[in-house]
Amino acid sequence: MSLDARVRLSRGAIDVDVSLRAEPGQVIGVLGPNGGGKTTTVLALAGILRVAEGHVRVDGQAWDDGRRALPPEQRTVGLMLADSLLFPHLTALENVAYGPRSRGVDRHRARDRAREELGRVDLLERASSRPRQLSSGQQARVALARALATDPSLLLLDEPLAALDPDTRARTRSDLATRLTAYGGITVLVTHDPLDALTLADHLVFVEDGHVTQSGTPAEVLSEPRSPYVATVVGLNLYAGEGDSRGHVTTGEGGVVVTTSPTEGRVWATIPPSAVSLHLHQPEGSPRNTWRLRVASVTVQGQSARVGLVGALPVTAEVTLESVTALGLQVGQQVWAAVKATEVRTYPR
Amino acid sequence: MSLDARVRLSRGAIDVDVSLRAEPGQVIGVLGPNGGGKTTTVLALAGILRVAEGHVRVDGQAWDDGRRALPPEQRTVGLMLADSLLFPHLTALENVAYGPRSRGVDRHRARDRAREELGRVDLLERASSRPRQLSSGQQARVALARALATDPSLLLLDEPLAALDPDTRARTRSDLATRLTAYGGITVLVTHDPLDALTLADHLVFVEDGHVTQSGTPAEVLSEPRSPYVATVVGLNLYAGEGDSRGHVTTGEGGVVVTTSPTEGRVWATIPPSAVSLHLHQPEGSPRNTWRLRVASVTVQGQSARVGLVGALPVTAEVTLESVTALGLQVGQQVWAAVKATEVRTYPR
Amino acid sequence: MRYAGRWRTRLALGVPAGLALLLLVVPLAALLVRADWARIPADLATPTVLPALRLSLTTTSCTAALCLLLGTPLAWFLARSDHPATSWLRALLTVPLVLPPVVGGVALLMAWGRKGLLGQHLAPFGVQIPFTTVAVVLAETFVAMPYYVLAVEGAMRGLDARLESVARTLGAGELRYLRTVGIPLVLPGIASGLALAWARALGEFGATITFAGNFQGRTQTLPLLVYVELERDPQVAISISIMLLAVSVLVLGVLRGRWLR
Amino acid sequence: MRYAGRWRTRLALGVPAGLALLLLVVPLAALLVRADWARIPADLATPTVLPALRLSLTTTSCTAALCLLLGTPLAWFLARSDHPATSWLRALLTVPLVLPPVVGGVALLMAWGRKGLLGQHLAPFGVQIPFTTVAVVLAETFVAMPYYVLAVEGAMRGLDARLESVARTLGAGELRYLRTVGIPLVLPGIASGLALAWARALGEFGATITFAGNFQGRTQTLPLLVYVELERDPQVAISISIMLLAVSVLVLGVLRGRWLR
Amino acid sequence: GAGTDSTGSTGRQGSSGAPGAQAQRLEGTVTVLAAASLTESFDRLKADFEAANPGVTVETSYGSSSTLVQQVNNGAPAQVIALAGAAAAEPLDKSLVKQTRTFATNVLEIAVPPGNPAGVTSVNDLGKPTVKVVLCADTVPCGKAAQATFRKARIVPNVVSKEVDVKATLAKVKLGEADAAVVYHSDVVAAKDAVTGVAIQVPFNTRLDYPVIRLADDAATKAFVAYVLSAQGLATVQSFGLGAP
Ligand SMILES: Nc1ncnc2c1ncn2[C@@H]1O[C@H](COP(=O)(O)OP(=O)(O)OP(=O)(O)O)[C@@H](O)[C@H]1O
Ligand SMILES: Nc1ncnc2c1ncn2[C@@H]1O[C@H](COP(=O)(O)OP(=O)(O)OP(=O)(O)O)[C@@H](O)[C@H]1O
Ligand SMILES: [Mg+2]
Ligand SMILES: [Mg+2]
Repeated sequence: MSLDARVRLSRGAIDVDVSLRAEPGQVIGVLGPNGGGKTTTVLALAGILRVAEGHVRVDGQAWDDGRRALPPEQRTVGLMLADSLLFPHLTALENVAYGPRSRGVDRHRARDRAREELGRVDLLERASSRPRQLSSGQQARVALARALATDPSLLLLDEPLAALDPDTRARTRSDLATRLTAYGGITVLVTHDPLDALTLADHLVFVEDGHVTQSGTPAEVLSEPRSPYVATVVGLNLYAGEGDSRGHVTTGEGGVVVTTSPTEGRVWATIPPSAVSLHLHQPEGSPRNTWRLRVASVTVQGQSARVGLVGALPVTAEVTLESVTALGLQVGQQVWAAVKATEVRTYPR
Repeated sequence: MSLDARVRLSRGAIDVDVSLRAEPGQVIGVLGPNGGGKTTTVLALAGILRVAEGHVRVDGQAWDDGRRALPPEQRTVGLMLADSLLFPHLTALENVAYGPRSRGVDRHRARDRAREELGRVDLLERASSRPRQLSSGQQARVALARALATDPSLLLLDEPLAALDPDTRARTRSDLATRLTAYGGITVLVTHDPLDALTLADHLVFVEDGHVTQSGTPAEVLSEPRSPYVATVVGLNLYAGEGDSRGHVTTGEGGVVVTTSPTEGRVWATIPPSAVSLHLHQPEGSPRNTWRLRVASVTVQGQSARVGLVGALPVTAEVTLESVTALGLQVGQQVWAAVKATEVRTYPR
Repeated sequence: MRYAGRWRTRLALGVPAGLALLLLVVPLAALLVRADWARIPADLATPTVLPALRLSLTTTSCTAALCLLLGTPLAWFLARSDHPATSWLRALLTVPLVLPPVVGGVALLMAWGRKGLLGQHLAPFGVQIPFTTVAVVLAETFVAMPYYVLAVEGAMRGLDARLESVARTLGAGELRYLRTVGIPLVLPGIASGLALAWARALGEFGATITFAGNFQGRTQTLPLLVYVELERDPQVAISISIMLLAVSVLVLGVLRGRWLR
Repeated sequence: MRYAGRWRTRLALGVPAGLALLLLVVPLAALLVRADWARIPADLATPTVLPALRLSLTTTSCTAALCLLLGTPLAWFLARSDHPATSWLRALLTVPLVLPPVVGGVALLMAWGRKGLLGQHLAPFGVQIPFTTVAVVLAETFVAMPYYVLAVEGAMRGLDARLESVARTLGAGELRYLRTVGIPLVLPGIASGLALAWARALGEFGATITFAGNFQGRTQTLPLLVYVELERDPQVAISISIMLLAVSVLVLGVLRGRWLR
Repeated sequence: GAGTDSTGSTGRQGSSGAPGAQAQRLEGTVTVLAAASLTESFDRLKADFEAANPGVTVETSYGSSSTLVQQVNNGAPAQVIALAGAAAAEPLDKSLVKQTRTFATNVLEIAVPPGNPAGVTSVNDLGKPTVKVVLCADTVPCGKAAQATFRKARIVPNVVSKEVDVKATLAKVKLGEADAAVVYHSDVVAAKDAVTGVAIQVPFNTRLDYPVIRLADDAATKAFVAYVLSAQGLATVQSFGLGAP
């Protein structure tokens, strides 16, 4: 079972052109800003939308070649959308048993299977509730169970964990991880949660404005983001610039970043927020990057704080709460930011 | 404007009994497992459900006293549910302008206001789209703008950020923070994201199974969780036990935790996952807590890994990726976990 | 979720609703008030009444069944088509409502009669439709089915298309989706469509009399009997009408009360 | 989202749908085939036709307006009530469909006539309803409004109640919610209800001739003219019927095509 | 609506104030309800009468006799009612009736489709089982009369339907569904080429009287009824296939 798809179609304001490729057992994490075309891609894979051009091939079989398309019920696909879309007149159990029943499993075994799946999302005791009697998170869990109950060769999950509480989410995430490694199908997982993507996916695809802006393993993406959006997701400061042989990178806005690992030509440069130190006066000593910037925002996050800085370069710094207090950081204040040249990574654009 | 509410009603399988109290300008974060009664509480505050017993008083005015209840349109309340529930026949702009229009603002000013709100959620260019033409995240942003456009004295947000991508979420979160500090109303924010709760709320309320299990400032909750669920959310290992004067805490399952800050009687004990070190052989030296445990799960998360351990005590450890490789950690393996007694906090149950 | 309404709202909605009810209910009330109740039992004991009642109930049941079996698929096609011709087809379906019933009967004769468009091909096989109970059912179906189809189509258009998408990814073909999700979800629409169609069929007069004739026990339904009795003794006709009303209110009240909510 | 259906599915749904269409369309086709097309222009030039057409269009428009103004609130009350009596009230509303039209006319006379339940109180003020154009509208409303109310009620029951909740937290009272959200969302239901009611009113015959009489230019609508012409010259009656059909198909086709989708 | 009422009452007042009103110029509105089979004859009577009396408007409404009687009984504002058959007047509220006169008669006739496919030449042919006969219902005058005829002729026809009115009965013959129908002579005349008439011998036939009933006493109404009963009026009626009273 392998997936080879190129989805081209236009949808509302944007033209979507997304290629996906996966080997059996792989989990593809699809990320991207709202309205980028992630759901559109998923719907095309499921056969609910048809590709205008391109193709969807699973295991060599053409599900859609731009001219003829298999209807969804002839694709072995499992779908869970962000809206849980349970059948309102069926109980939770009947909802989950619907897939196996439709695929010819007898009533008894379908119900057993449904009970098993409901158990896995911890909802066995609500088996005979109707969707309207369930909370949103419970509904999402039933929808997930329903999508998993047909053992699809292509499992499409569109923000499956968004409505779950952290506890259930953690459990579902690890259960999902177990299930996904256990079965040979391919999973396409659309998510906004980097943690989901990083822990569940073998391969990440970033879709922005209908196009793939970056794809690769989580490690590749974490170390070398290639779009500002990806950088936000992985939590790095990212700059597009021109690098010279001395290790100077000049960004579009005129800022200069110095690195000890020079790359020449059009480059990306990254700085981890935790590598940024803040000072009230221009720091003396080793850091070769020092900029005078203005504090735009301070967000406390657990034991540390993220400080948004603007000026010649926009920089996000991550500092301890003590630093915030010690520096008396306030929005609008001028501070010096310093980064050691060894912390700056560059790679070709 | 102050809020004083006690919501008692029974809903499906559970009986809800939640008290909330807030002063002007406060943001109450409501957290809890799926199906706990958070949405139910919010609906009762909005006047969509009526309390069976108890009361809802805002600014001394009785919105509901268990007998007579003001209809929602006579409460100055803003509501955003997890389903965005936009009016499908109206454009995004008209959706947002609906509230001001209904409250008597003239068409022109209502639209200006709507444009302003749409701008804040970065959707001005989709102002004339209908909901079905928007992605789920875009819909959520419009719904948020709609709820904010009426300047309600009580703003009820039920998982407002769940459908947003991280970038938009971060921006919306900080925008929300700015807006919420700027206006004198009270906000009730239901969320599953601890980060949202910690960064936006002044006061956290945990609702489990219809009842408040803990409430307090974020700092209080972070340092002294009082239920297993709260501990999961704030990311601590939590044990209920009996403490003696020597600093020994005996947990229900028979495990013993040693602390340097003894509390006598029924106590809670917490251990930060990052304080747990793992060893292949019984460690010598200072740590006074050592347990032989079995690895139940390993989850990689960025540069670190969370290791779930079971045995005399269930423990979650957070270790670096290098440790995982060095120890060759695998599920099922036996390891020693060590925690310094200074890292264990205890406080009365 | 029900709200305490405000006075002004109650008035603004209640007054027109009350007027509507008045327009519909006052004539019925008048009929009941003016009826000679003492005579009703005797009037209903007339030997012609029972066969007509029986015939009315059988033929309208057949009509309802035909609507359900044939009309539901038609409604489905109409609901899911977005071809521009659909709205014309839909308009065409309302024609039997517009046609003066007698003309409708004539049209039916022209179609199914001995020399009719289709009837002339049936006659050689000894199949003769006019003047039979089948003709009554055909006439009733002709006037009643449009109500059913239009009501059900409306309900089907209201279905969330995404539910079908989900059902199909779960392996359900169109038929299975319809059977297990589509139809159960429009059951209220189907029930109200059936009620409309059944009631219309029960009251059907013009097309039946023209197409099927008026033969006791074979084609004389209650409305035909009412008409005939109107010539002879209007009081009897009114008594029978009141029974007709009672039957319909009873059947609809009981069935809908049971099936809906 | 439309799917390529499978052969078996097409057949299983297409055959009954086709049969339904056959039952409805063949009689109309027969009427058209058998009509004497050459004569139609001359038949329609009869001086009685134009006033009847005009009267039919005015009275049915009035009826449609009454349905809209009075029937919509009634439908709303029915839709949101979950009182057990509602299903009986709903059953009561279907009575005008069941009542043989002539009896309906008699009932209307008993209500609004000079000696009627209400009419006797109106008569002293010089208000006389029978035999006037108002009577035509009343008769048409009596038979047509139930269709409207039931169709719209069904559509209103399908509304997502949570949208009302949201609208109300935004400050909209029940009336404003209805005007700005409820009604716009059931517009398809309202349109199809109006189409049903209008078509039924256009074809109304029995109650009208009984309650309003058959006066040229005042109460003689097209179906009444058809009745009279059937006596005099059936061909003319059929020509007029065909015009009636054409008018209804045209009006419904154009209006629905414009308003729906 | 108000127009009918006010002019009608004016007419009534006029008559009570001036007994010898015929000589004067008549004014007012006369509302006439007539059986549907009288449509053409009363349209002509109306036109002629209005031409002779420019101040009078005659308003005619045609319907089935039973409908007309219901209307009058329930207080519909009518001044004259003309029915097909005296029996139809039975349910009429007698307190409303000012005067009843017979203005025309009718006799039964057999109607057969053009070409007479079943070869019906007399009443006796209706006794053949191969001939499909439609009749009016037993409660309707033409049905009652037909039954009487068969009794007198001692035949039992193959009746396939008993229609509620003459129109429905004739329609069956016109469309060829039935081989013969027993209707009135005037109906056969009115149907023109669509059917052929076969006379029924006098001994078996039954005569039907057409009453014109006056429900008001005003001058215009009296004048209209008098005109119907005048020689000119009767001639007009007879020109449409009805017989002399
Ligand atoms: N039915 C539709 N008609 C027209 N345009 C649409 C429709 N559905 C979506 N769009 C538009 O297509 C684009 C892609 O939408 P899509 O739902 O694929 O985004 P997404 O990546 O899933 O976003 P999100 O993260 O918010 O769910 C968006 O700009 C959206 O506004
Ligand atoms: N309409 C209803 N009828 C009956 N029971 C209901 C209904 N809605 C919710 N419930 C039940 O009431 C309980 C509380 O539901 P509620 O929606 O308040 O939970 P929640 O805390 O918002 O959960 P989540 O985080 O999943 O949104 C749940 O057990 C749910 O199953
Ligand atoms: Mg999406
Ligand atoms: Mg909830």
